[in-house]
Amino acid sequence: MKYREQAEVLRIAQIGKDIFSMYLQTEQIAKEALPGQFVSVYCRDGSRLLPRPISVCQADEDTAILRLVFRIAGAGTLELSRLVSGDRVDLVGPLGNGFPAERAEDRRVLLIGGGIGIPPMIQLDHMLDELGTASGVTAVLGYRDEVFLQDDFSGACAIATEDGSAGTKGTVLDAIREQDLKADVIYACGPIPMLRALKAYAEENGIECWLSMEEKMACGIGACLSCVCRSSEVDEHSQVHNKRVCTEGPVFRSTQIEL
Amino acid sequence: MKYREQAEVLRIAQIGKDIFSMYLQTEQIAKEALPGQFVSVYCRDGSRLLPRPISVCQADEDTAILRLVFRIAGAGTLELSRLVSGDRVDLVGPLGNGFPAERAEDRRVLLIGGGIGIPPMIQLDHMLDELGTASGVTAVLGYRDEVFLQDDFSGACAIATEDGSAGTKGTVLDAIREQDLKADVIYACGPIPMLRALKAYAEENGIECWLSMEEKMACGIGACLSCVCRSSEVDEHSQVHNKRVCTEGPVFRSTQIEL
Amino acid sequence: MTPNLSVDLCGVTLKNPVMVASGTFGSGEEFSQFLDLNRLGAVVTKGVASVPWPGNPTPRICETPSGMLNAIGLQNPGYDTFAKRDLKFLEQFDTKVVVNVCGHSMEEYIDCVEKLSEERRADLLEINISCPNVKEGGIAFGTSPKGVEEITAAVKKAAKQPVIMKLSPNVTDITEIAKAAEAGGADALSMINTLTGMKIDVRRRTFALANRTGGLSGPAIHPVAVRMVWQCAQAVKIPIIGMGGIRSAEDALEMILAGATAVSVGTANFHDQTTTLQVIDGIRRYLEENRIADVRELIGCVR
Amino acid sequence: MTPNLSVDLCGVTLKNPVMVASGTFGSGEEFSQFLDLNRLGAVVTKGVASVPWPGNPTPRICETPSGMLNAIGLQNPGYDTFAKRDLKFLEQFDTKVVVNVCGHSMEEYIDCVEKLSEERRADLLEINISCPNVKEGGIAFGTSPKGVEEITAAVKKAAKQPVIMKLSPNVTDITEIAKAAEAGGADALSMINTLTGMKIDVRRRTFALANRTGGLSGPAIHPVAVRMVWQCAQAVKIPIIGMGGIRSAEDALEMILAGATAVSVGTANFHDQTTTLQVIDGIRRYLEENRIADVRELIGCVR
Ligand SMILES: Cc1cc2nc3c(=O)[nH]c(=O)nc-3n(C[C@H](O)[C@H](O)[C@H](O)COP(=O)(O)OP(=O)(O)OC[C@H]3O[C@@H](n4cnc5c(N)ncnc54)[C@H](O)[C@@H]3O)c2cc1C
Ligand SMILES: Cc1cc2nc3c(=O)[nH]c(=O)nc-3n(C[C@H](O)[C@H](O)[C@H](O)COP(=O)(O)OP(=O)(O)OC[C@H]3O[C@@H](n4cnc5c(N)ncnc54)[C@H](O)[C@@H]3O)c2cc1C
Ligand SMILES: Cc1cc2nc3c(=O)[nH]c(=O)nc-3n(C[C@H](O)[C@H](O)[C@H](O)COP(=O)(O)O)c2cc1C
Ligand SMILES: Cc1cc2nc3c(=O)[nH]c(=O)nc-3n(C[C@H](O)[C@H](O)[C@H](O)COP(=O)(O)O)c2cc1C
Ligand code: FES
Ligand code: FES
Repeated sequence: MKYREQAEVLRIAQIGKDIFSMYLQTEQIAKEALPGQFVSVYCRDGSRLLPRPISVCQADEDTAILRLVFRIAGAGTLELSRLVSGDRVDLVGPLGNGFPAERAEDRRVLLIGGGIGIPPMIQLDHMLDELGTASGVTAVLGYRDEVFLQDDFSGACAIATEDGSAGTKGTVLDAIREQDLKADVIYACGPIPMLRALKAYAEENGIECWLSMEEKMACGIGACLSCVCRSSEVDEHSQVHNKRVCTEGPVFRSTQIEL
Repeated sequence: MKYREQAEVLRIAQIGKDIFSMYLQTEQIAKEALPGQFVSVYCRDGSRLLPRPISVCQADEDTAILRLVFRIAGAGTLELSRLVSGDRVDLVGPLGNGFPAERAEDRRVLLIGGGIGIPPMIQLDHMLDELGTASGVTAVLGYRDEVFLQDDFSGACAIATEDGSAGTKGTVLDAIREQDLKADVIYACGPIPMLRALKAYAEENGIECWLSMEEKMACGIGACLSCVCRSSEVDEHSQVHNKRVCTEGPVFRSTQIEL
Repeated sequence: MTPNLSVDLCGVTLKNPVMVASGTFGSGEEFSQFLDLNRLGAVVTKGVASVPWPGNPTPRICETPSGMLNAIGLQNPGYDTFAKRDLKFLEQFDTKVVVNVCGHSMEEYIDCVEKLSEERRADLLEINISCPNVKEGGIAFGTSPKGVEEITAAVKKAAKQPVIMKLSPNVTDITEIAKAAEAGGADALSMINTLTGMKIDVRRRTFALANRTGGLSGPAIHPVAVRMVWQCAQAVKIPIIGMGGIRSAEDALEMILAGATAVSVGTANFHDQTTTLQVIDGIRRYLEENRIADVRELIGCVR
Repeated sequence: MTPNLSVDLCGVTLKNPVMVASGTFGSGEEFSQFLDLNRLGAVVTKGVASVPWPGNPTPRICETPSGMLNAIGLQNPGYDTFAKRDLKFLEQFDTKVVVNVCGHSMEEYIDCVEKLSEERRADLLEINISCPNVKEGGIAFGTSPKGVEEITAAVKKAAKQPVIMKLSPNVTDITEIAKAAEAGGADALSMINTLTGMKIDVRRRTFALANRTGGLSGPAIHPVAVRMVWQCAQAVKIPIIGMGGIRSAEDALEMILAGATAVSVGTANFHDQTTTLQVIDGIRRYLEENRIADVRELIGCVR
């Protein structure tokens, strides 16, 4: 089910340069949100109509508390960063498909997050940790410079920074190679160049790979066809080579899509 | 001088149905604001660009605290009503000419306010009270039903209500007639029908009459020619029969304008 | 006294004058999780062509002040899937169905309209002649009176259902276009489609949309839409469906007072999925508060 | 390295590309209390005619989502007062002066332009052919290519200063109009004037503006303006002054990247009197951050 709710801001804190972590009291959304799903966050300013899609970072089934982590990218996220405890914010969610956690069973897993693509990997990490069915889970986190959120993962993380200020100097793939990390399945979220490199890496090495995509959204629920990405095969819903990121995605098997 | 300032909301309270009283800490505006002048209040919501002109209700020369009293008339004043202490609000002012208090010297004065036209009469009342040069000042306040702000005047007020729930049943003119109030000079602010009736009454009875006008404003400072009213003579600035309410007004001698 | 909200649109009775704008509501399925489609005057479907269209590359949309640009490029699954899946889905609801039709050429429009003529689940047809991707030397059918009259007449000949022509606002004189559609036999007009606009991404120094230009919609364009509805209401006798930036009952009432028989809510659905219901409830409240027995008394009453 | 901000507009050097839009800034006096006019690329004055005009009845304006409608009706004090008072006032500033000219008829335009031709304080003339109140059977000069070419040629003959033609966006194909102005000899184009719109006061069931229709301006129309500037930049060789909804350096840069040599800030002046200065500072910052030595490198670089 998808819900439209007015969630209350419980607390909000800056956790990095332009990066904010916000806890929201929802009614149903956090009870049902799966790792890799997202919510549409609406601005209060009347000149900004479209939703801001933000990934679920953590969602507590019992308390219905939702955690979002976001970077100030423009006027809308700037507005969100100025919310204070007690404010209310319109949300629609949970949206999209989420990562298929069941594919981790008995397999070596890499959770790969790049920059503001890291937040959704946290809920997946926690879920895999609870399930305990994977044969090893390693998070690989890529940053430009400043490291954030690595303590929110259940185990130690491999780190890569572009400027070399922490961990491997370079990309997440450099970290994977440097630490010789092996995987049977990869789950990843991050910027397009990272996803493109991972797709190539996974397909060359015969690794099953799940990528979370981004696209501009107007409806967020599958009605407007704004948010498509190119699919390898004709998509059943669209009858053309397009899949809706908000509905068939945001998570796709790397072989399903063209990047 | 006119100033653009970010004023801090000191306190805000509802004082009647849809009517709010707000105290703002200004830097210069309240130091220089005269009775009958107004300020342009800007909305924060990015979809509302134009200023909301609001009359100075009280202005403390020493503390630079400005009091505004406003009625929720639409989205902009609704937004203002939701401000809380500590919020900041963009103001430009003081604007317009204000009431010529010096015309009260040695004369019997009526201060006439109708509905949300009452707030500016308070500062004028206080000023005349301080000056002490008038030979008697009576405030006549007209309401639809609920009475507000009458305790803010320095003396007793004559009251008229449309529904008869307080004071004279009827208009301010009914109250003037009922109480047989005499005047040599009238200062008034309120809805157009009231101003029109007062203009006729004053001119018939040879009373000097100053009316505060309203018109939609875009610039508030005299540049855009949005806010004109019809003048009896060719206006010097416009070279036609138009006067700018924001600049030559909002206060006009009743004989200067057509209503 | 409960006021009457129902209106007649070319012989089809709508339970209220509030519909959705084509392309902003899919065929209703996605929105049915947020609102009861039975409450709508009509569902207007996303534009459909006789065969599937892939649409434009992404980014297809961007936000603008109180509005948005879109260049979806009329992606659609083609008539067959549309009929089997979307029209079938809509069958279960007690509302009217307006099928929006698009085409690259006269023949494609006619082909699709002919297919639809056997389709009893389509109550009305809305012909989108304001899409920028049609032949005829780059000028859309929708911007020359002659083109509009021709295509209207051709569609009318092929159609069994009443035909609504959807007009482009990107013209010097909308009344000429409206009169041409009326002359061609249109049963009603939908206006307005989007205003052509552009956004440039200053940081990347390129176009914000892959298609460069896109259609501007949302509250930003409401004043232009009201003006055009009002102008055309004075110029033609056929009913007008008003749209463009409607996001509240007040916005809808502006359209109705200007002369619209019905209204469509588009972009505002993206901001709040239940906008249509708020508009319907708000119109009812307005009628009650003003003691107006019938919404039809308001149509075109501001002249 | 301080980047160069100055641009050349028909042989007149502006210290930076930021001007104000006619009618939103008076002749600068009122705004001079809030900002230093010396910092502006140019002051563009409110439209002036040879004799005083009373303008329209009130209400003359209303607010709309991210914009406003105006129907001032070109109230102006007439040429003589304008020259004696407004041009005299502007003399003291180190900025360029663009005089915006309006008229009801060809003769009135020419009359005013002739008077101005002796006026050395007017650096450039901007001819407003997009105002709705002119003769010629109700169609403004500005919406037919033939009309535009004729009036441009006539004005050029009478003018001593470079002539900027100010175009209306209410046309099917703005490039045709731009080419007609170029063919008539225009030295530059200003675009866009306002989009015709209407607001209805639902409570009072009447028009919000006494004039019924008005011109839509402000951020709401920015995407339409950028599109038109971009289209015309591909279609003509003369410089373009871009305006319509500019409220930030980013908005101004969009115009410049789309092909504008200079920009004008209009409605945004009402929201913040110092918008022009913020735009100038923001453009400088953008150049510095992107290590661009000269703003002229940006003109039309998005194609
Ligand atoms: C499925 C999904 C999950 C996301 N999860 C997160 C997250 O957890 N944390 C986070 O910080 N960001 C996330 N993003 C990106 C986030 O949506 C954008 O940064 C945000 O919308 C920018 O809004 P703005 O108003 O600040 O920027 P502006 O650039 O001013 O936004 C203008 C418009 O563009 C849209 N837009 C801009 N950037 C993006 C983008 N990258 N993707 C989609 N739409 C965009 C905005 O929603 C808005 O409609 C996610 C995006 C998607 C699609
Ligand atoms: C000189 C002057 C002094 C005023 N003093 C006061 C005061 O002390 N207290 C008070 O409550 N009201 C006062 N008003 C009226 C006040 O400006 C309007 O009620 C307010 O602007 C409405 O804004 P809104 O967004 O709530 O309403 P909307 O109707 O949504 O406003 C839409 C637009 O119309 C303008 N507008 C609407 N009503 C008026 C109006 N009556 N006069 C001018 N512009 C209007 C708004 O400024 C805005 O631009 C004064 C008006 C003027 C001209
Ligand atoms: C994303 C999107 C897709 C659209 N697709 C169509 C379409 O397929 N056919 C059509 O006739 N109009 C289409 N339109 C135009 C709308 O139906 C409507 O005319 C326009 O958006 C103005 O209304 P609004 O401001 O309420 O959105 C589309 C608009 C948007 C925003
Ligand atoms: C109140 C007002 C008055 C205007 N008067 C004139 C005018 O006298 N002459 C003219 O050419 N344009 C006039 N315009 C149009 C502006 O110069 C400008 O082209 C238009 O408003 C778009 O720019 P903006 O969105 O930045 O305001 C006026 C606009 C407004 C809002
Ligand atoms: S955002 Fe509308 S279909 Fe995905
Ligand atoms: S509001 Fe602009 S002149 Fe008065």
